[in-house]
Amino acid sequence: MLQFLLRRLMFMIPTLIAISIVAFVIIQLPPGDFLTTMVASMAAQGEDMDQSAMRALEEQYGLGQPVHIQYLKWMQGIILRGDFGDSFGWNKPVAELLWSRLALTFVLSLASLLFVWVVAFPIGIYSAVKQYSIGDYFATFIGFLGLATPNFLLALILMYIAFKFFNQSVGGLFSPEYQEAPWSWGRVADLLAHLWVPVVIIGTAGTASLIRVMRANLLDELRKPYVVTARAKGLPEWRLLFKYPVRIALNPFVSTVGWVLPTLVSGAAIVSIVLSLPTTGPLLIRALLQQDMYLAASFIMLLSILTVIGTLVSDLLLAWLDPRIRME
Amino acid sequence: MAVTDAKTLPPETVSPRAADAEIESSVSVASQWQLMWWKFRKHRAAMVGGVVTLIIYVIAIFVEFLSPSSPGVIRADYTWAPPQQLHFFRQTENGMRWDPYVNGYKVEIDPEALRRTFVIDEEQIVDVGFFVRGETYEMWGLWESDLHLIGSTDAELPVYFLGADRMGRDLLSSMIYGTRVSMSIGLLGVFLSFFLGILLGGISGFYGGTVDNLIQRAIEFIRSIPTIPLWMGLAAALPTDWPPLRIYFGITIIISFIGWTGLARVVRGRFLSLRTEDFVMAARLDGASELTTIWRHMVPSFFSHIIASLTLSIPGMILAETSLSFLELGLRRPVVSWGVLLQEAQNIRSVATASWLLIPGLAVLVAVLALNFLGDGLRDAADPYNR
Amino acid sequence: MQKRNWTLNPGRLLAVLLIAIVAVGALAACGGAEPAAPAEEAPAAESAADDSGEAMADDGVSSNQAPALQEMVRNGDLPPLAERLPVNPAVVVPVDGIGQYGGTWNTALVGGSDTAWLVRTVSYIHPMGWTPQWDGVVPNAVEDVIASDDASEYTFIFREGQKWSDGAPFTAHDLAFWWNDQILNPDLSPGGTPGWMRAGEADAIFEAVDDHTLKITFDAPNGLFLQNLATPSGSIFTRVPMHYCSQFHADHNTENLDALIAENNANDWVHLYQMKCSSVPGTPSDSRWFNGDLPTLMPWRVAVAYGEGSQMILERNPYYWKVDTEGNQLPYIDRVVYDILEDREVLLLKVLNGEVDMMSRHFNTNDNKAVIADNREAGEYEFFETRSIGNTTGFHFNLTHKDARMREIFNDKNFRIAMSHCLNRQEIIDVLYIGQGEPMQSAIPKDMAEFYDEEWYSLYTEFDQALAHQYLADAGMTERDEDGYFLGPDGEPFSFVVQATEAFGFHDRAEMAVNQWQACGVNAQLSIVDRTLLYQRKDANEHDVHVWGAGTGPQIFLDPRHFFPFSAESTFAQTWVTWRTNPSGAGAMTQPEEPPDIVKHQMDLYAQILSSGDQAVQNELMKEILAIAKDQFYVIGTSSSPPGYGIVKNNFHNVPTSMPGSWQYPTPAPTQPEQYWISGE
Amino acid sequence: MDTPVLIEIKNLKTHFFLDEGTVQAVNGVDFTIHQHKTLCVVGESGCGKSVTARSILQIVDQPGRIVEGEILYHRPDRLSGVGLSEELPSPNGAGGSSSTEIIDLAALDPRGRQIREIRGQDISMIFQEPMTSLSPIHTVGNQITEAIKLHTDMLDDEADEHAIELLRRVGIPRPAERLETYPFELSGGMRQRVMIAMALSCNPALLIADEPTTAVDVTTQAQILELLEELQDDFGMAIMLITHDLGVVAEMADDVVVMYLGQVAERGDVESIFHDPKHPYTQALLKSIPKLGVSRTMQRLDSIRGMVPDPYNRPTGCMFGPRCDHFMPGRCDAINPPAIQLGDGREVHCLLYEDE
Repeated sequence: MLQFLLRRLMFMIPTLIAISIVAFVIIQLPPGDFLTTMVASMAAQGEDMDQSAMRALEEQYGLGQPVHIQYLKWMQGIILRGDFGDSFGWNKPVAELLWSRLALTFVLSLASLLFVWVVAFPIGIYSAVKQYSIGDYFATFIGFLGLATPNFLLALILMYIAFKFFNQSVGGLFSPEYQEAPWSWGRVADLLAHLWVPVVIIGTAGTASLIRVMRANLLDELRKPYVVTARAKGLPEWRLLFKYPVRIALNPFVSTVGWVLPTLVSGAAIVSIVLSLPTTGPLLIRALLQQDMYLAASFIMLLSILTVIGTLVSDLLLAWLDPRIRME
Repeated sequence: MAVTDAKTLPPETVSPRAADAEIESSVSVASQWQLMWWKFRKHRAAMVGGVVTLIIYVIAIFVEFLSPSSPGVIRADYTWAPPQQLHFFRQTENGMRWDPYVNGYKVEIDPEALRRTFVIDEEQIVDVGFFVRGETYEMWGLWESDLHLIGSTDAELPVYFLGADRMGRDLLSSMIYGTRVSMSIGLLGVFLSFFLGILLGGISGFYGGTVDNLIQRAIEFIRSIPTIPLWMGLAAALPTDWPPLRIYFGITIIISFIGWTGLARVVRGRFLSLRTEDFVMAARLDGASELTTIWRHMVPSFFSHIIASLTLSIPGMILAETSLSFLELGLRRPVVSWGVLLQEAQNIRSVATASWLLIPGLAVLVAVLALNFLGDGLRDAADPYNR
Repeated sequence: MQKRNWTLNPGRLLAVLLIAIVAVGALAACGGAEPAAPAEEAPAAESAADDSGEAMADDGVSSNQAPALQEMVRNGDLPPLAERLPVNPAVVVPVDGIGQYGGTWNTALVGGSDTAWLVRTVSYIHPMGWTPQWDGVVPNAVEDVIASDDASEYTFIFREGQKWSDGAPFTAHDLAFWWNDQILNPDLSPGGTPGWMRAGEADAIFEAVDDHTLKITFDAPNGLFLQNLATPSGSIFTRVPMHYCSQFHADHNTENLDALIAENNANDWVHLYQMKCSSVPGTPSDSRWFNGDLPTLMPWRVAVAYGEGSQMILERNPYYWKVDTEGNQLPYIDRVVYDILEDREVLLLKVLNGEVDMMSRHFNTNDNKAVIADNREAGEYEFFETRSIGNTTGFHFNLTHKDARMREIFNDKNFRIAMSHCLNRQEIIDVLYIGQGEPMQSAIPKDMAEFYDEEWYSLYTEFDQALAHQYLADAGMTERDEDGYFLGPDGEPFSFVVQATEAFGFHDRAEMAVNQWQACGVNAQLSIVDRTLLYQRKDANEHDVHVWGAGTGPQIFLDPRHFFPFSAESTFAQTWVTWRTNPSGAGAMTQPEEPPDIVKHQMDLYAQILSSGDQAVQNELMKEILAIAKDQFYVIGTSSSPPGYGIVKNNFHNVPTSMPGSWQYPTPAPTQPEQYWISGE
Repeated sequence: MDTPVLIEIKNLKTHFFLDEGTVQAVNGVDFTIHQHKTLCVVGESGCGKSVTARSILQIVDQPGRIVEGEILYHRPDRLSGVGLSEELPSPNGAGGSSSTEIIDLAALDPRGRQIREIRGQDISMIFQEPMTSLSPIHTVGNQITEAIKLHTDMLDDEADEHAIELLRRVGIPRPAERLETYPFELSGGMRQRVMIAMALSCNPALLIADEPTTAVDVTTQAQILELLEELQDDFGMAIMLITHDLGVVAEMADDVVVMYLGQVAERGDVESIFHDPKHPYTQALLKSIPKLGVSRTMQRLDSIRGMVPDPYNRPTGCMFGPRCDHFMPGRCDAINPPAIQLGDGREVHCLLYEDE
């Protein structure tokens, strides 16, 4: 097991290097750089910038250098000093920016994950056990509905409804009075009161696919003869269901669980923008749109690393859960 | 005597066990597609989904004829005009008479709020006809026509069955035109994914070993790159001096760039399990070339599965297109897609004062739902365990 | 001998008026007649304070300051008001009346680099400022300025006793330090001095004659210097406190610089200085917003810096150096809170919900006005008007096109006239502005009586396809292809691409224009692109037709971009611009190209404006430039701008109902937000 | 000679309700299983033998269900009441006990408590595919002790002990170690032994074996069958063996039921069935077995003419009619032959014997 782990970790090194290069290349793909983007967006607002200021910034950001030099400098900073560079747009170290937003992002992601699982598992199981029943059709329909609605549209409409009919303060995760307040029970309650909207919106799409996966997996398993064996032993239906097919149907699930966190961080980006949530998603999108190089690249790195680690975690979990894999 | 007896036995007779096998095999082989069809028919939602999908694609084909006008026609006096209800019968002295019409608008300008206020004018009647002559268009770029399924009989008085957008463009026409782009993006993207997925997944699964390892690592790598940045990077990198049509293809390629990895995994899995099956072995031993083996023997054996997977990935592509549009990286006018329309409606002004502009969202919803149900039904039908 | 010159007379008049009011106020204080007498302002404030009891609370703490500050003074946390205010504080005439202290101004920023709204609201502490009416410049952060006749030497007189927000004195040495040690330091300012500070060959010389006198000497006349100081560019002067920033400067701190670098995780001292004090105006790289420790002259100082949370918060600067006409220290409002939002639609909802007190940015589009108007009662807010003058849209045909054939066609004035007549401006106005505004050429707007030219205003603006076809015939375009599009003068098919971006609805206008040109028989094609790309293509001179604003206004002297190849924003002739600004072409995206004589003559005239200190002379020269521009017809204009708008809550006072709208102004800063006030709940 | 009746099936009908129509998988079946005896059910694939077996335990797959008939279970004394908490499996079982309690299994709720208590305890079952019939992710020990713990009060240790004992009984070497292994680590034969051990864990009165040897090779098949016989001697349970292999029947059976298309064609003791088959179908089946001692060149295997009809289009009258050499037009296609008792527990469903 330990050897397996070590080997996997070894494999990760070239992957990470490749990812860092790709991350850097992705942000170089669009034409222009941070400065030209900034000048253009300033001009769009009727604002302008002095040529000397532009040159000063170019120097400050090191944008005049060749791309590979920029890349090597960036990597050097990361490896030697753990320094991911500065965000141009925020004038701050990237790490500081990310950390300041990660806590709430994780709260949101975990809440969404929890929501998705709590909703999807029972429905998925029900849907499989009662295949082609009214309930199955209904669950399927609701699930697909969540899948089919563009999230950003749903977010906007929910927000408008919250404003129009509930007179609620919109956007963000806190009411104005708690925005910058220190943590207290009141603030936690306020957070929870705001959290459900994004959680539901982010959850809908995930729930749908999870229901489908659960249902499909379980249907496969339910038809396996070992279920009949168990039934012939006199096991009660529900116990049988959970001990055998559900447990096995979870395997494909577990194999993707490692991907969930990075997906929730980046997947919620569009919704977070619409809802103006202080999470990492909007930071990422904005960094990409502004070509805020180091912020975007570090971000992509972070997400990719999370994916790679997540995959590893999944594989370990899977090996732990499924003896067939463990024995290989 | 026994010998002659034996010789007179009918040639088709075999042992009961063999007969069993034959019966089973003839049932399953002869009508695999038929069995699928039976199975599929059982799934009512899938049937409905299939029919709706069909209708949507038919609309996509006959866009020019079906839409009352072309999506780019700007009319100054009809900015943000609300939908007009279509009446089929008109009240006359002799009772109700078949004569489709809509009521016109009374328009006032509100300079402070900077808008036109529209009131449906019961007095004013705009005649609506079927198969009317209207704007000329080129059907499929082949011949010119000016026949429209439905439209105003008076060129001066346009009708807005689904209302107008901020520049007085007809939403219904825009949506119909958008159908072609959005639905074909899904289809095209899926075929690209399909091609890549089959090719690479097939190679990976068929040869195994180093090749497999290499391709698997590559897939893992691509999947570990976050989707949105990848899309954004690629979409922003499209040279924008490309004509709209080429941009459209570019975006399709980008969207399918990620989709193929999932398909490749499925295909690989199938290949791996099929590789050891007797009939493939037999084909190989027979000296069939590997490509022939793949295409003639292996692909057909899981084709139904692939079709189901494909159907299920079309909605993802449609949604991806709308997401890209949301980020202002997708298609742009003069190309009209549902994503473009949604992006234009993605603001409070539309939600608050022109909710009809959200109808394209409904179109996305219906299309995605239909395709999902269809795919779901196909998958259930193709499922070998599910006989 | 030396003559005060504030470029426009009304401004000077106002300044005189202000001084008079101060004097009256001081007199009144001495006489003890006014109830809220600003006693401390008099030189002998300390001694006089005890006598004029009305302005004091019982314990001798002045009531001409916010209650919270009174409390701090009482507790000994803060020096008395008299010690915090300059001897002669700047006096602000409130728009509607004296206000009350207290309250929070809730407003918002979108994204992480939205410093422009900060610049427009809280940081208008430039040495010079526009009058609220935008008809002249007056001293602002300095008490007075004296310009030499040839506009090459300027003497700034500083207020005695004016202080930074940490209580350190603000003196001429601060500006001298900033110029000599920051701007002229090649490590800190690799880009050199700002363009508008350049006159002649040598860099300007800053000399602190004494604490309160700064002499700036240019190598050549710099006639627009004071005006530039009033624009956002001018904010760089008064933001670097020497006593704070010198500790990060290698030339000034030889003791613990390394420790500071390490402590702040900086790479070197330059990086450290940039983090703490650097200022690239108008860019996100502006330590004013990110370094809460940086002392400031602003009415509010940063309490929660930009990017530290989901809000940016500024709190009252207890050392602010302006008072109202009754001697009450400004600002009235305690705090300014900027919600940092990610999306404009959320901002709009907050506006509708009455969560924004006063704002005129991001949400205030034409399309949104209807829904905002609908919610006025529920949201308890009203509109105020921002008068943008000038043209809504300019179609910039590329006169220096890379392709010789295109260049020839575009350069034919008849062709451009034809294009202008093809435009149905009224339809554009009806669709996009709901009938607000009138057809207008890219000319001087009516509001600027000095330069207004009636004929030019409506030149070639009537929609007349037949006339257009005549002009096309004059340009040699008579034949059409099978699609009905005119062929080029050489008989070959001719088409061009109109590029526009989605910002501010330019794409809608471009779409309409393209439709109209097509209807007119000209094969125009629409290309809607990302604005970065739009700019890149423009900068690289790779565009056919660029759609952008064509507005102009009182800033015409500072930015005559539509009237001759002035800056990179003069999109119609990028190569000529390079020839003017960067003749060697080093590092330029477009290589320079010598313009025709008439254009060179315009450039020459502008150089003369710069070297003149006389407003009358400047006006005459400008008229000459404009006359040539009218004849050259560089940019095709569309329509006059309908007014923009902002919203202000009903309990938010002293906001003018109408004000100029412009970045150069920069709306609404010159209306003095420090005198805005909020009435009770 | 006859031991007491254990299971009595009367007019059992189990139908599958599909969209395409109703499949009458079991359509009026009667037979009896006696204590300690082996009953073999033979027939071609799809004749309803498996469904009959599953019907006994009420584990027919959806959408199938028992629509008519009775399955009377004469519960032996030792099993009546709470269970077999203190009882260890005795080599001789509780032979000879008279049945006091009669339960109609067909009337029980398939998901109910009563039938669950009978499953695995009174009646247990082994299946054709030992690989897929065992959960791949649970250990052998886990799966064996599951039923023990479910039906008895044994503690974990005791259950493990018992499981080891059972594994030893079914001939698995080093049984204690095997508890911790997973099914995929065992060979096919071993797996089937595990299945048997599992089925016998609660000392059932009836073991239903649904083609237990189809998926294993010939030698293993013989071993398994031998094992079953041994265990029957030891445990004293009745065995209902479902097979299509007449050789197995000859070797194992005490009684035989021949099924065709959801109905019983003929039943009786093994001797009489083999030596004096009455039903044309039985006769045809027997002809299709290769006979030892007859020269190969002389012999060709007989086969039954035609094919099993489509389950949706069942023939009218006698199900075997269309394939029968003795088909009597006008009668066989009109009358569904009733059971005709031939004495000695023999019964045949064929109009040929109507007069007798």
